Amino acid sequence: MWKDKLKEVIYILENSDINEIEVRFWFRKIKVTKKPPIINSDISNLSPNVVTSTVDKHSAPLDKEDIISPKVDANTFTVRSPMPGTFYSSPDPDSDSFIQINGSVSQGDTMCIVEAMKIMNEIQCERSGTVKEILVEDGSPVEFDQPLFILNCSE
Amino acid sequence: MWKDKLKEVIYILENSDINEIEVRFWFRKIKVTKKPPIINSDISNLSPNVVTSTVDKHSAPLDKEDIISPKVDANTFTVRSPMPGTFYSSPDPDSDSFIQINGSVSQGDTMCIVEAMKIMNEIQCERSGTVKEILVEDGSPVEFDQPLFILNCSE
Amino acid sequence: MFKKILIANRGEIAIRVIRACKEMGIKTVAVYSKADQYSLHIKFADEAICIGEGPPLQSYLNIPRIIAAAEISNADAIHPGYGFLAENAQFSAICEENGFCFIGPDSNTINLMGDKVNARKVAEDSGVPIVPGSNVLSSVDELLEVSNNIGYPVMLKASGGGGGKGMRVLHDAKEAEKGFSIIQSEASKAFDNPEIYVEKFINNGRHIEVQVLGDKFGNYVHLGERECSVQRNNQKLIEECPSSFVDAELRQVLTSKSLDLAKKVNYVGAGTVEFLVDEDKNFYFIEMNTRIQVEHTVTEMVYMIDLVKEQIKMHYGKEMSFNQDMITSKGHSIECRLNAEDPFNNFTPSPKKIDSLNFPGGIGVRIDSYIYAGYQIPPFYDSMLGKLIVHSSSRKKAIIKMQRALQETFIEGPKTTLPLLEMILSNNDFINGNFDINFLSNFLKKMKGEKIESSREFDVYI
Amino acid sequence: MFKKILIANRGEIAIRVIRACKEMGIKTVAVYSKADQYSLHIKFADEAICIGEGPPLQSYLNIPRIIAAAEISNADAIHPGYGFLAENAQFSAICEENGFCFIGPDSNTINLMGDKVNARKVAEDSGVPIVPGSNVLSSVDELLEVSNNIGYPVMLKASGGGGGKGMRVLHDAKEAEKGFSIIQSEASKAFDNPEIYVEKFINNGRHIEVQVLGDKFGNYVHLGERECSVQRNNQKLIEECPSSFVDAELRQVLTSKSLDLAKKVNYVGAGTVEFLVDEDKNFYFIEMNTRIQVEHTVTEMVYMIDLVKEQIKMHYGKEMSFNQDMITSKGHSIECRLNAEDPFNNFTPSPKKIDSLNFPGGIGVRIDSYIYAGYQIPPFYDSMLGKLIVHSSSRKKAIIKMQRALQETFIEGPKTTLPLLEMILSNNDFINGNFDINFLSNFLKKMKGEKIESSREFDVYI
Repeated sequence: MWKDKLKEVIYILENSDINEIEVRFWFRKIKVTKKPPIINSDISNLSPNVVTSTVDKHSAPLDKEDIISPKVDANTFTVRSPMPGTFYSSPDPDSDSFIQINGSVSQGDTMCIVEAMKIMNEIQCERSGTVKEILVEDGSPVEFDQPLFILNCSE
Repeated sequence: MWKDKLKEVIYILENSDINEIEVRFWFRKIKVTKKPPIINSDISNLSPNVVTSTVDKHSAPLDKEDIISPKVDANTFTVRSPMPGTFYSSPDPDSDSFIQINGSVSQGDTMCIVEAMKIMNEIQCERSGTVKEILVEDGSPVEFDQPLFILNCSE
Repeated sequence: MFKKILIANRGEIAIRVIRACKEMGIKTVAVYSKADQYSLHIKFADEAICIGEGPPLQSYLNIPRIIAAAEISNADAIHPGYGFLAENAQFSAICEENGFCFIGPDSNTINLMGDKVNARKVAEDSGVPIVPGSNVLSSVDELLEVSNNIGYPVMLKASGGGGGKGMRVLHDAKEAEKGFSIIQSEASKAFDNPEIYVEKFINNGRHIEVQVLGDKFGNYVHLGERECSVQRNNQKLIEECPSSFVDAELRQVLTSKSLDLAKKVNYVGAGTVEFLVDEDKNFYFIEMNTRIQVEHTVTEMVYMIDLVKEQIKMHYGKEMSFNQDMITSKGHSIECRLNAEDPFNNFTPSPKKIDSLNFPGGIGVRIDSYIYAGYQIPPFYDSMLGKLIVHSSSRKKAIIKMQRALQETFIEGPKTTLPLLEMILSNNDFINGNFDINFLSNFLKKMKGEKIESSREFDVYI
Repeated sequence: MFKKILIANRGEIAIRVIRACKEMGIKTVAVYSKADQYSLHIKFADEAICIGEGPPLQSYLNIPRIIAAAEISNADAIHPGYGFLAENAQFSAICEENGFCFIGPDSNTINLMGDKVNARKVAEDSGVPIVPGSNVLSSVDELLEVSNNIGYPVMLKASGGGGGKGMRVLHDAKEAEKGFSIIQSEASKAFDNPEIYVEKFINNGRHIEVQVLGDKFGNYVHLGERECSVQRNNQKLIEECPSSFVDAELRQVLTSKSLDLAKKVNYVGAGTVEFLVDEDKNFYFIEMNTRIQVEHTVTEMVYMIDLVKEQIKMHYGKEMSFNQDMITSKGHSIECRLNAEDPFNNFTPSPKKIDSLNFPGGIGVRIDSYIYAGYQIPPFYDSMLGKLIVHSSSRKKAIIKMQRALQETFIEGPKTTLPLLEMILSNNDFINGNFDINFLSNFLKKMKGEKIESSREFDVYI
């Protein structure tokens, strides 16, 4: 989607007499710069600008979100950790995982455990759907808000 | 001229779904920002952006030039000091000034003296024309490249 | 030594602690809120764990999440910095219960010194003069009786109060009758503790505090005093070491009384005993801060001792490597706090983006900060952006150095205390050391009506 | 004291001098080229005068324009900094002729010490050991004869050379025959002085230099030595005070010989006597620098003396306020030079815009720089952007502090020496003090072929 925007901006730039266009959306910045022109007369001591055509990903505070979050569309839902702690996919090491890839889950089902301060916090499903991806390995530490699962909620 | 550009940019912004446009010319930057939108769902912790509509004059190294130089057009020529020193409008305190406002000067005429290291440097006219403005007072210090006179060279 | 310390804080103090740890070879864990994802303490720590949303209750004040972060990162100690949970007795206890060394006093000591009425008693028992006053008041009649005895004006205070909140000056019996129930209900609401007490109101003293250090073997040293009278609503703005008002005799008494108090509570780590000192050099205990303080830096410059490193060593259980005789001081140090608030508009916070920035440099200048050009100040936290600290051979030279350091400082974007600091540093009363705790409010009052010069623009920036 | 000093320089040293002046109550005049209109020295000085276009010959090396700027601003003294006109005897003379005090030695002293053959003679006359060699050579036969006597390899040098230029190592008579005319013609072209001489080539010594100060009353002190062996083509990169290689005995000899030399030429102000010291602690005079040096900062940190202020006082004609016995040193200091050049691509200059920037802070860290986020580095001048200086109680601790200071430093835009500095500061030979003047070139050779990790990205910046 942003690639289309970029093409559009490059087109506008190429058909104008200006040198650089920078467009900010809430989550992204597009900046396109032309080659420096042949400089005439008394602006000769202008230091040559860098010739770039970049898409700067770090323009809004939420950008990091883009990187952390796996690709999502309207039908998918990301389950995130509500606290930092240790992720367990099953109630104890000998049991099966709470959920399986492609298995279906209903609202209120326990999806995993996040252990924090020696307390086993059961993480319940907020939406019903099909498990598309499990993003964290059993036993690994998770941060607040870290994506754990991706559900497909289309029906 | 830049005001027209600005109006144009504001028009484009108002008729788009983007939030901010920044356009750089070689000497000037125009940046126009919309009010922050009503933020929905999980982007609520985005800190509210400042609502501005500014013309930033300090975008290119040559901007200071714009300020120092008095308004010039194709018919005018600015005589600048080739060195730092003290500006004298006449050969000695009792004499008349080398030139007068609205007086005509020819190429090679002495326009003033810039004293540096006890040497009286006669500043000669590079072009013929009419003296439109005298920008420096007798006896004042001048920097390198400081505008001294404005000539009208149209004929 | 500790292998890994989690820093339960943000901003400049988190970076301060990370610096000390790095230089001691200790690994560091930063915790951060989502609002702080572009903060430098994350970048400088060996590990960083996101613990919640921006509001402090969901992150830096959320004990379970901080403990969980310490668990998943295998930290062996937790440094609370100042503010947030630094003087929270429960947090200290929970850290210890969960097997993490709390780099601060145990919960008993925090409880003892954190409750103002308790602290008064401890001070009195240690032979430290306290402001004449009462224990917890049971009735308005008791207030009237005590006030009559010590003489108006008096100060009615919440026992659990702090930071300038929960206190009111009473000028006569009428005000006392009215004030009793108001402050009592304020105290319950603000500090969840309705206990209040009364003290003589000392109007024009100086705020002078003594830095102490204690280890687990009963060794104690002091590192002289700090002058912190330039403050507004108990928020310090400029601090110095030493105080130009304190002579050798007063210093001897203040420091030895402070050590008595530290010994009395078996204090471990870095602590500060705060005094109000009147014109005649009578001094009264105010409170003890059981943490590293913002202004610890000026003591470090003059005594050439890294207080955060010493604090970590003491809590690990090392014996102090020096005694009082080995400690020497040199010169004078001043700290100025750069806060993102508008000093000419009632100190309204200004959490804007830092558009451009220049910090001063050169010999004798120290910067403790966490901002950079391009940084967006989050709206959730303390407005302090950083501290400029200078050190020179005399107070006069330190003032001149601070003047030039302030001149070199440019912060564009937020309003800051910078122009106010410049005005104070060139004020004759300040320069002559002629001030008390009312200096700043008087200075601000006098300023009103006067035309304030707009703060400088840094037009070399693009 | 001087009322107003014009600083005939730019960059960090211009700011360094302005800082000293401000703290002494002296007004300052900055001069600048059009390429420097957004440089900080303009902003910090009381006045600023544009003197020409970017290229140095049209501005910072243009004597008439600098003198004119001093005239129109009514300065009473001119400080040349280092580089540009700092060791130009003619400039010193012209300043004095025009009634401006030149803050540096008189033209005679500069001439005497600036010409390498003259300086060798003065050193020899003062009893300072020199590298065995010749006076000015008149013929290739004389070169062959001297080289035979002192033994190959030998170094053929231009008498007017400096900064690593105009010198060549000769390994045998064949190379000597070929080299004579080449270096002679190089010398005429580069230094406008065809005089050349020959010295024994000392392959693996250390570069150690002694800081001296002299006043106009014949008082002299030294401020110990600096270790500057980490250099490339005679461009220093890392400097220390003191040298871990120099013991008390060697220090005693080096410093007293340096004072002998300073006295011999009646030296006034701040000067540096440079030595090459071999493995067996034999030492040889290289040259004397008659100016403040880039690396003066490490001496300042250890000796707690502001060298630029002292230099200004000495040239004004004040008598020195201390003697050798009053000077004490404390701890260890290291300086790292941040240059805008690509250390992994033959040190190609990289005069780009500073996109984002963070300098380190905290206790024991000093920054002497002139850049800021948004600054466009002009292509005309020296590539040094600034200096990180640390001070701690020992060399080991200073190294650890420098490591963490480098970790906190982020410069985006230009390529810089930062990643190379980090590699050296964690190199065992460097840490163990096991290096000589070939260290850096060997280090760079070894590095080639090894995969260089790309320099860090500072992704918190927007």
